[in-house]
Amino acid sequence: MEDLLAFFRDNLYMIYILAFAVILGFEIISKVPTVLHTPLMSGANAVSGIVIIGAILLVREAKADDYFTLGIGFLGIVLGMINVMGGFAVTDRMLEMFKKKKKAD
Amino acid sequence: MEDLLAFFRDNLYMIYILAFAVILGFEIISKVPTVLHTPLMSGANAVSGIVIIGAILLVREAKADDYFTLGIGFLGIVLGMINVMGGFAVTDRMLEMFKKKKKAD
Amino acid sequence: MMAFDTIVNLIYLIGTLLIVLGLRKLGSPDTARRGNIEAGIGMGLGILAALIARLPDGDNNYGWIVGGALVGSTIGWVAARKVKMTAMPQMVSIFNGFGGATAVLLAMVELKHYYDGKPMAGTGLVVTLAALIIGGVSFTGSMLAYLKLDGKVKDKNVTFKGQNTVNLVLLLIMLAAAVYLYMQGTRGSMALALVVMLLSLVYGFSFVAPIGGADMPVVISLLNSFTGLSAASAGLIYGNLAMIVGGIFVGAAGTILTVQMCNAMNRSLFNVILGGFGGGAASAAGATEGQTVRQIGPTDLAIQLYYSNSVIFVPGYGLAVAQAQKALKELDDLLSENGVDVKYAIHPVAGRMPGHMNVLLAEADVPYPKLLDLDEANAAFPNTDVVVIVGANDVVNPAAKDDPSSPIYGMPILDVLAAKNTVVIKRSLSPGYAGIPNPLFYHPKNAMLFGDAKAMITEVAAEVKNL
Amino acid sequence: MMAFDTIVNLIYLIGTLLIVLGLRKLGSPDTARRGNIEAGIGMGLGILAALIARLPDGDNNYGWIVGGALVGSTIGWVAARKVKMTAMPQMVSIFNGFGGATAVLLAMVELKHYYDGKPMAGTGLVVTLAALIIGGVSFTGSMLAYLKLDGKVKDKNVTFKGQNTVNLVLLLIMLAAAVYLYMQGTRGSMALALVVMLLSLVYGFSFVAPIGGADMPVVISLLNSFTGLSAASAGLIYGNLAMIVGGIFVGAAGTILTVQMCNAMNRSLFNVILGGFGGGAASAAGATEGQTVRQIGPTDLAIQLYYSNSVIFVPGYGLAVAQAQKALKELDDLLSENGVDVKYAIHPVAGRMPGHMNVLLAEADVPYPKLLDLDEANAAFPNTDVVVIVGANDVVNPAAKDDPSSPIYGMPILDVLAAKNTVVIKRSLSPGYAGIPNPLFYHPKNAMLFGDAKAMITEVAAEVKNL
Ligand SMILES: NC(=O)c1ccc[n+]([C@@H]2O[C@H](COP(=O)([O-])OP(=O)(O)OC[C@H]3O[C@@H](n4cnc5c(N)ncnc54)[C@H](OP(=O)(O)O)[C@@H]3O)[C@@H](O)[C@H]2O)c1
Ligand SMILES: NC(=O)c1ccc[n+]([C@@H]2O[C@H](COP(=O)([O-])OP(=O)(O)OC[C@H]3O[C@@H](n4cnc5c(N)ncnc54)[C@H](OP(=O)(O)O)[C@@H]3O)[C@@H](O)[C@H]2O)c1
Repeated sequence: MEDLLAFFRDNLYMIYILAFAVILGFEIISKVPTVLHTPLMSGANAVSGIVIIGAILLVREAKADDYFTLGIGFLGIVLGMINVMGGFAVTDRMLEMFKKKKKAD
Repeated sequence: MEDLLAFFRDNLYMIYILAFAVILGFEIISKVPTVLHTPLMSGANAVSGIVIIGAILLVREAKADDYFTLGIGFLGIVLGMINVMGGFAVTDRMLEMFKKKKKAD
Repeated sequence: MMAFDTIVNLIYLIGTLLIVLGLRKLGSPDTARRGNIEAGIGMGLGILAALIARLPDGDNNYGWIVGGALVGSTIGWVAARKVKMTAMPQMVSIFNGFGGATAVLLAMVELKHYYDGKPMAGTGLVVTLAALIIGGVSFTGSMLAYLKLDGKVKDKNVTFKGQNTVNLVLLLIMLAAAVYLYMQGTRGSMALALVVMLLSLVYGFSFVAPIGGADMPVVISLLNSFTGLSAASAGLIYGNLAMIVGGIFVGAAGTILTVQMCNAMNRSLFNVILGGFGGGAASAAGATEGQTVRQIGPTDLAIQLYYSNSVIFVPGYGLAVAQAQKALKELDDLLSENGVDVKYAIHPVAGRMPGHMNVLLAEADVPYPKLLDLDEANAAFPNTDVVVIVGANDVVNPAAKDDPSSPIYGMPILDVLAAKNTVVIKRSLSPGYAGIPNPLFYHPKNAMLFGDAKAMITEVAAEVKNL
Repeated sequence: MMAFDTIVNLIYLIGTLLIVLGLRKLGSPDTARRGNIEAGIGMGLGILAALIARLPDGDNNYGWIVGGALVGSTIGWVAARKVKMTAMPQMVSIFNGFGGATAVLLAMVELKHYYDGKPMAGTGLVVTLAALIIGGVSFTGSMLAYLKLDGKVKDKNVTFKGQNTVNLVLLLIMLAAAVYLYMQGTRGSMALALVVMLLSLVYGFSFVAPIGGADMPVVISLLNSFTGLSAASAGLIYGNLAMIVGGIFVGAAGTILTVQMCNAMNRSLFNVILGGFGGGAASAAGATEGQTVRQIGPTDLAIQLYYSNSVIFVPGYGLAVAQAQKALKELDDLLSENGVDVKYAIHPVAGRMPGHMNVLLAEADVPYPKLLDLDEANAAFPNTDVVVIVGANDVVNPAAKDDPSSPIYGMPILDVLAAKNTVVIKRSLSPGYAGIPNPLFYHPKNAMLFGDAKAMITEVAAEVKNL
């Protein structure tokens, strides 16, 4: 209990931010038309690749001879970057399809 | 410039919170049906009475013989409370009207 | 004791979130009422937290606080319960002005303490001055909006040529004075602060003066966002997150709501603020001179309605003014009993505030399924025998569709001429809110029944009973 | 240097806001593409900030980073460009799994450092373990989802009776192991961490195993929100606001998107996760035995279409499988040239991912105004001569309307029987995704054209050309 209160005390602003991020996430997605569900899913997927930032920081903080960290970090960067780059590119391709239709409108 | 940077440094979390509050405010109101504009305006008006909190803090922080602060603070509390209480009550009355219709639906 | 502070902060947090989520629910008809209550509870939690929070010093003075709160809540509650449904916007405007006034009072006290030697944090002076001037503008602006809405002040009494230029100059002077006061720092004085306050009060008044009386709902929404911003500024003085977040949130919400309202009238916020409408009216009015108008009496209208299969009423601002909603409902009942299919066509900006007609008709117990929105109504008109327009004007003006030179061109209207017959009940041929003539009145399909909406509807109902 | 830190933080802030606003724009057709680009720029800013931020120590190792980023972006880019439009969901699933895998890798390295003696903040261990297990579940879950979607793994190969109980037990074991590791604090070991990691990988797999292959889009969205949460947990390790906010935001967005997708299919998330559909199929199938089916040949259909005034095509999953969209467009062109009014009725959950049909038809250059949504289509059917259902089944199943015992009862359907005639093109009478029989096939108004959608459409088109 004390721990929990201490956590709230130390992270009050953070908690506001998190609460708002959650509400915003819900609010922005509700009421999206069905046809856009797939691109949205794909776009959200690309954003979840933000974990790449952690991999970058990990590698930067490592000593140049810490091959374990560097190796795993490298792999993390590769995978994370696939998620980010692939995610945005594939979303863009989907939306390109939708744009085509617009023009004909 | 230095000042501005210092401000950003000291208030980073606050800025996140403000940015999110603004986006949320915009997001929540856009796409509201026209018929609800008046109750929404009225509800938002009640919420803007949150300034009452400042008046309460002002009076609580005053010395018991600081009649200037107490007097003005008292007036502030009266006016602020009219805003809050009246705002929510009037909104509720408007919405009561809408509910009636629902039942007939 | 640390734990207690944390609990207070948690109460603030929960209060703030309830306010945000409550306003969110206010945006959808099913949850609106619950949303308002939740926001109210959130506000209550915020106030509770402010009452119990530990403060560095001060004598608490709970007596003053409870006294003020009791007086304020009583006045607010009674006013809100007593006010007539049609006078709601006025009420909201007054309430909003009081919120702004509170911010002004806070700012003035803080300034006094500052000049008396109490230190302020780096940004303290900026935010105090912001609370002062934004609150001031919101206060007098709201009061004038109330007076205009209530008809106590007529547009023509507070408008003059070149007003927009004068306003701009006033705004600049006010801002310059505030900046000067800021630059002075501790060397400033209450006298100067009073000048800044007065300037903001004057500007608030002059800002609203040129705006047409019927645009007041939009203006109130804008001033409401000002009050929110002044609350947020005041919150920065006290470092109080609930005030800051709540204030900013209302500021943003009020701004976008204002824009939405303008969109619903097919006008820009800029156009509204500069006083819009009215300019081209006189010249355009000439165009209809010499055209003839067909009149109809209450008895004839009663017969016509009685033998119709389907009737649609189009209520407008005049219905609200005449308080004719109950009479209309009675006529509806009489007709329905005799097998006439009666509906109501509700234009989104009919009347003087959004949802105005829905509220009035709900008050008169008209069942919801009888109300058609713009699209439904326009789909129904072609199969309708008689459309009766009761105190409406702009919302059925075909010029919005046909005449690109009309100031309301482009506004979606109720296309009543698609029906077999139309009848307009109003007192004269004079124009409505937008100040422009209405070709519908002169259309061969249309007949006019001149008179007060309530009187005429009551007469028609009496005649129907006699049939 | 302080100033530099602040600038880095501002870059993070702007990046985060761009991501939020970008995803917001993704929610509306007009702005979707721009939104995606903005979110991408936001992500780029976040990466930039991470690259230039001042760190307490470390050798930067930019070589490794740039190398990894180049390899990763190239693979991601090429894969995204090369993948077939119909295989997009698979691709997204793989990408998502990789994000989860990154979180797992980060967590394992941090744990190693921790057990090697590097101190962690109070909540550090909790969030590291959270990143580990959530990322692990997301990784293997996404991989299995990919395999199922791609048809590489069939549902029946990975399902067995009592699976849901086994899953629950597995989940509890995984959580218990994680809690135990946490309790151990510095006395824990990499060996134990590996066990926890393996358990999460196994659970991710077993979590997805019982879920029907066609529900994978929903599952991917859910797993995507897991990846977001694992990113947020990892962000807490580094105290990085962009990761935390972005991750939480995606977590919330993914969750609600999952729920929305379920709603569009008129099912609950719970029902989807427990493996839903399929149970009642066998028994219900008996009901249609002995009923007769009217068959039609390509030539007859060609004549029927040629002499119609209005035709509506209803594409479904079978159209996607047969890759018949181009052939259908050709048939459309031939008919339109001959004065037939051709439209397409798009059910929101036709196919296997939301917007599936829109994307396919857009690929075949079908102009947007020809696509009718559910309501428009149902309004148009009564005035339509022939409705041709191409590889669709559930979305036109009248049982959803008439038969309360049907598992899809309540799902809004395309009410094709309102049209004068219907023709269904599919290979057999076998059921669609929901595994239930379709009374439409036996309806007197309906005729069946058995065969592969592409082959049949091409034949019909050829016949039309010969007329
Ligand atoms: N709803 C909103 O949110 C909102 C907000 C701001 C502005 N507006 C604007 O307000 C207008 C609303 O259109 P509307 O058609 O409802 O009203 P309107 O165009 O303002 O016309 C109202 C008509 O009612 C008649 N009237 C007044 N008192 C009457 C009485 N006692 N009995 C019978 N008739 C009476 C008047 O004609 P007589 O004098 O000849 O009787 C007048 O022409 C639009 O231009 C809209 O843009 C609406
Ligand atoms: N869109 C989404 O987001 C989504 C996501 C998950 C689940 N779902 C579900 O998927 C279903 C979609 O309905 P639907 O009507 O599109 O599809 P469906 O009900 O799955 O039916 C598809 C039909 O296509 C036929 N088919 C398969 N291959 C074919 C070929 N080569 N040529 C011709 N026909 C072929 C099959 O019959 P034969 O074998 O006899 O040919 C099958 O009955 C709904 O139940 C929906 O809830 C949709």
